[in-house]
Amino acid sequence: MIEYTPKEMMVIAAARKIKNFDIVFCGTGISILAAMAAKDIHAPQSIIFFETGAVDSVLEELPLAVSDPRVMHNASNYCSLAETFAFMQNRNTGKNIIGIIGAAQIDQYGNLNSTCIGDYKKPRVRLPGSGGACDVASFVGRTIIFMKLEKRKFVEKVDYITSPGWLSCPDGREKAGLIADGPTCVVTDMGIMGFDKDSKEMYLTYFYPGIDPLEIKQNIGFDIDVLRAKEIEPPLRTELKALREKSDPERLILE
Amino acid sequence: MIEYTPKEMMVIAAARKIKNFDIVFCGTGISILAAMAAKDIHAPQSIIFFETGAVDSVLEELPLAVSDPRVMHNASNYCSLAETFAFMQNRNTGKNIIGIIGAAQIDQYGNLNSTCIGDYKKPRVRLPGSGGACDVASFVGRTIIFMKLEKRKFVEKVDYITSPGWLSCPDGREKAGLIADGPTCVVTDMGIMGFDKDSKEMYLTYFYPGIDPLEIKQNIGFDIDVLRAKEIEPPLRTELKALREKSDPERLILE
Amino acid sequence: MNTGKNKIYTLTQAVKAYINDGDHISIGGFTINRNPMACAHEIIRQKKKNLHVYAHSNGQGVDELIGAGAVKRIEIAYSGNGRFAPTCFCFKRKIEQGELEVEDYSNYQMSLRFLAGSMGIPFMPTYSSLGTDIIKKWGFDSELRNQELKISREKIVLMDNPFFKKETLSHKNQKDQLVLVPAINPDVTIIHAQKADIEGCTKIEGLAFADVEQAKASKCVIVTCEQVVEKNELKKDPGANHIPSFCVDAVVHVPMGAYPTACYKYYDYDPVFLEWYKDIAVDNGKFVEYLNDYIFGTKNHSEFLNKITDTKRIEDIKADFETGYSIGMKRK
Amino acid sequence: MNTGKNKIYTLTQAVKAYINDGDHISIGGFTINRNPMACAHEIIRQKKKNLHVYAHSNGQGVDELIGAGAVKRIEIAYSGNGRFAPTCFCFKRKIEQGELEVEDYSNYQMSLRFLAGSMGIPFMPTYSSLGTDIIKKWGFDSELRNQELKISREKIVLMDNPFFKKETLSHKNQKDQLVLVPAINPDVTIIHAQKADIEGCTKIEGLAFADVEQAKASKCVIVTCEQVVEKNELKKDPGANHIPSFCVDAVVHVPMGAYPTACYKYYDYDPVFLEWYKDIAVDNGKFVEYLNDYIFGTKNHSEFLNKITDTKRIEDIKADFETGYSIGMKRK
Repeated sequence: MIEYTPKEMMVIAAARKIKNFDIVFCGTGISILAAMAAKDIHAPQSIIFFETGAVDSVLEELPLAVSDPRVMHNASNYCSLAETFAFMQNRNTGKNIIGIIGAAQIDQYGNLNSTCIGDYKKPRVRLPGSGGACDVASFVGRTIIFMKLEKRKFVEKVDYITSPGWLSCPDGREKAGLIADGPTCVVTDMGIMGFDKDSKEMYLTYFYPGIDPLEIKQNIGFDIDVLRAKEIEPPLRTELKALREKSDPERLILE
Repeated sequence: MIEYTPKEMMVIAAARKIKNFDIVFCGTGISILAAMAAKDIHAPQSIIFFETGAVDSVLEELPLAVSDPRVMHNASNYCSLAETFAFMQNRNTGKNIIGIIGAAQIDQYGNLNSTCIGDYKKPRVRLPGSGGACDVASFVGRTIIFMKLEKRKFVEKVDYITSPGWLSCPDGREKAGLIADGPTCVVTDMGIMGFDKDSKEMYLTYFYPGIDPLEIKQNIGFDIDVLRAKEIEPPLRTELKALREKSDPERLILE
Repeated sequence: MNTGKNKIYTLTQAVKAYINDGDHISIGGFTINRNPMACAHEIIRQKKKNLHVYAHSNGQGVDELIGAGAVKRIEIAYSGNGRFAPTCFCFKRKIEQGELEVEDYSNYQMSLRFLAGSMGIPFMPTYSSLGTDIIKKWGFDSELRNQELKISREKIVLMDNPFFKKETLSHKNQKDQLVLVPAINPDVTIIHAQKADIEGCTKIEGLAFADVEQAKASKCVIVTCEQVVEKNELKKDPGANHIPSFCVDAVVHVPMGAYPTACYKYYDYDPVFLEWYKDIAVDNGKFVEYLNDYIFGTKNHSEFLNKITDTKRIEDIKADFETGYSIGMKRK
Repeated sequence: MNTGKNKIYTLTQAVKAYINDGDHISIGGFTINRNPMACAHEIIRQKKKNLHVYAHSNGQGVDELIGAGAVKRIEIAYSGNGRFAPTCFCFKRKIEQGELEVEDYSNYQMSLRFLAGSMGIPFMPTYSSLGTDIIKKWGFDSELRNQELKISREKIVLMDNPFFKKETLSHKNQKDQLVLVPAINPDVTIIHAQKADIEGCTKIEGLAFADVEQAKASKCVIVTCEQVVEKNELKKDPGANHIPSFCVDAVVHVPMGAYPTACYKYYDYDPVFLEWYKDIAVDNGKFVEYLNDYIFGTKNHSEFLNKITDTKRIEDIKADFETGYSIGMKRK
């Protein structure tokens, strides 16, 4: 039996969603690692595209921010920020882009909050703000969301919608005028959630080995269907090896 | 007495309008030569800015088009077309730009036609179209117009307004919403016209040595005031020397 | 848009695969520089018809396509070749004869239309052309605009600035009205560049004009290039690469593919051809003869070059390494 | 905008000449990269107050300005330092304490606002943020927006696409509505670059972020740079120069002017400083002590560097020539 941490499972689960030839739009942190792992494991020809404008960089060390100079090394192109986000808004290129984003709060429709906890004008906790997350969530038809599974994070109603999920009803995005589909899945440290094809409500698709779906349910602040969930395939030896030896040998993000 | 051609007088007259530190936005042909002559004569620190996006090129040979590779040599910057024109539209930079344009027809308010002679949908003569002339005339508060003085060119009403002059009345431009002043002067092969401060109607400011203002009046298809005109100072020896030996030694445009 | 990894085609294949009769195509370059001439000639050779063409200021490429009868409609800012053609000859002739429909914009407006297309938004605002006939006179009538789905329903829309704050107006206009120009999203964009790798990453040397926006705005992109280089060569200087691989569908190696227009650092425009072309292009009969002899009479660009030039001519226009053009070339 | 030919200033002079209390300033760089730190520190040293700041995703520079009490209001997309600060500490603290007014946009929206400013148009359209609180919740109220001339009257305006042609809609939305974001035209933009010449022509190595649009949109621009180089050196590669001379007002030679953030090809970010800063910035008392010791306690950036680093630390973050960062630097 192979040992692995929940974080490793989480990164590998997200990496598996990335296909060869995908263009992966990355933010800071664990999302970079998932994109790197996919490239190192099964999607060598996927292209990592940083929010800061570096396309297809050669990542010899793990960047600690999207503006880390490590993303500039041997890139294929440097784009300005305005050019970078336009590739997602443009339907010709946008349809091939997969986005990975995180947040502090999420609701059952996958709406994300990374702006503030409490009232916007007098926040109890101020968060960093959208960055590119709102843009990714607005433009990209395939978005993966990374979240630690905690009741205070999975809430009935987010305090501020920073990045649009499926909004508040099945055709919420079309009604709002958004040009692409909402999020595909939420990758957590205990399992993976999808959104129901019809209702667009979050449901549990996979739980990690050793995790009880009911435990997941208890950590979520709204009612969630866990009956359709299956156990995910644990990390393969090859996946772990690539992740540990190639993607993050210094365990800068893994720890 | 120094000998010179009307074209030489014309280029020098236009060059004199360019001040040191001006940014000179150039189109094809004689306008390039005027900008080069100004740099070679009295405005060494003016910056030539080509419509194609080359800033401050080192012109070792005269370009025969704004896209001539000669404009790319040792430029300070290459801009995309969208960036180039934006420098004029932007009021911070636009106010320091002087534009030089030409056309096939002009009216008494300095409106220019470079699109067609006759009906737009069934033109008797099709011309090349605006190019950047409409943009320059829209954005730049100081425009110099180059025209050969002919009755068929100086007309009561142009067949198509390609580039806005002062439009049809003293405050025509403000009414239309244009963001900068209309043309400064029209440099021809017989004299120079300005636009009346109040009426914005064209009047003769200078006639070239040996030219009778009445002859100019006869070559213009609308009524023009020639009473305020003075004889222009003929080309100085130094001006001619720079123009002939530095700006266009091959006489590619001068002939 | 193509995320495959080997996009090398012959020009015959690329034009066959990506350009169809009736397509809306956009052409790169500027008057006498970096026109995708080999690609234009191949379009003529394959007898493509009813093309709808978008260009800002394009000379030679557009003119030959028009002369050959491949173009039904054009939206353009300027058709001329500098000193070699104050107005392009076939363009002029076909419009005067009622054989080509034209819609006029300014150069900036066409650039903004490509930019809007590249950004995935429906229009771009500008203050250019207020008070002119570019706004008032429309080349394409409403019937065509309503019928043909790919053409914008409106040539231009005027709009009041919703952010207008009178107190801070820095310019002199009494109202704050903007000209909205519609985005262009062509079916295919054809461009010629100096270098590309097999995945499609493209590097343009010298001025890029609007080629980058044209490529990004387009559903498909065909890049012809002087050299196909290793990906790693391009990666040495990421800032110098203009078009990401995923925007490009076909990469075609065509040395001298911009001839008779210039390709910075490689060759100059050919003044001998361009002077000779004047006489050809003013006359439909002579132009047909030119097509038969040089385009239909040759299989590809290399045969075309062999037939129309000679070693001396090629040598004459060869670019100097330092300046990027042919120093002292006879241009009178 | 300045067309003079020698724009060399000391940083003390430049900040004195171009930045006034209450100015609207825009800051270049991105989180932990190429922040104009020396300039930010000099602004603090000169005790500038009531600044209105514009940034897209800026970390260290904005955070120290905020901590020092120089900033009254900020319009921003993201304030964080990657792994070193999920949310910038002073930013977080001052907002929670009601001492800083903030207006939120997305990163793309801020970029578009600078782009619109650089183009001289009042807004830019996008499809980003539809359905979100970025549209619904405004940080600045209408009173402030009406009173303060330099602030846009509206945070965002929604608009129906006037070119809408239902038949050709490629995406799934049922209406075609756009989000218009207002242009930004700051009084001053401060950026740090690798190279500039004395006339102001500026070259950025690596990613330029939105620095170019920020500079072009601004009434005045202060460029600090690692090296002041000859004009002819920059002219060898025109395509690599990002900002034309006529956009720049002051050029200041400040080696390591982005420290503790990175400057590609010159030095990496300093993980030791950034870790240390965490403890400082969470606590107002400690932050004031930091300011007294290191900013007010030094005359300029070179004294600051001498005081806060040592030879070994400088050596540790020195960039490798090939990769542009410090290979194998301890970052845990």
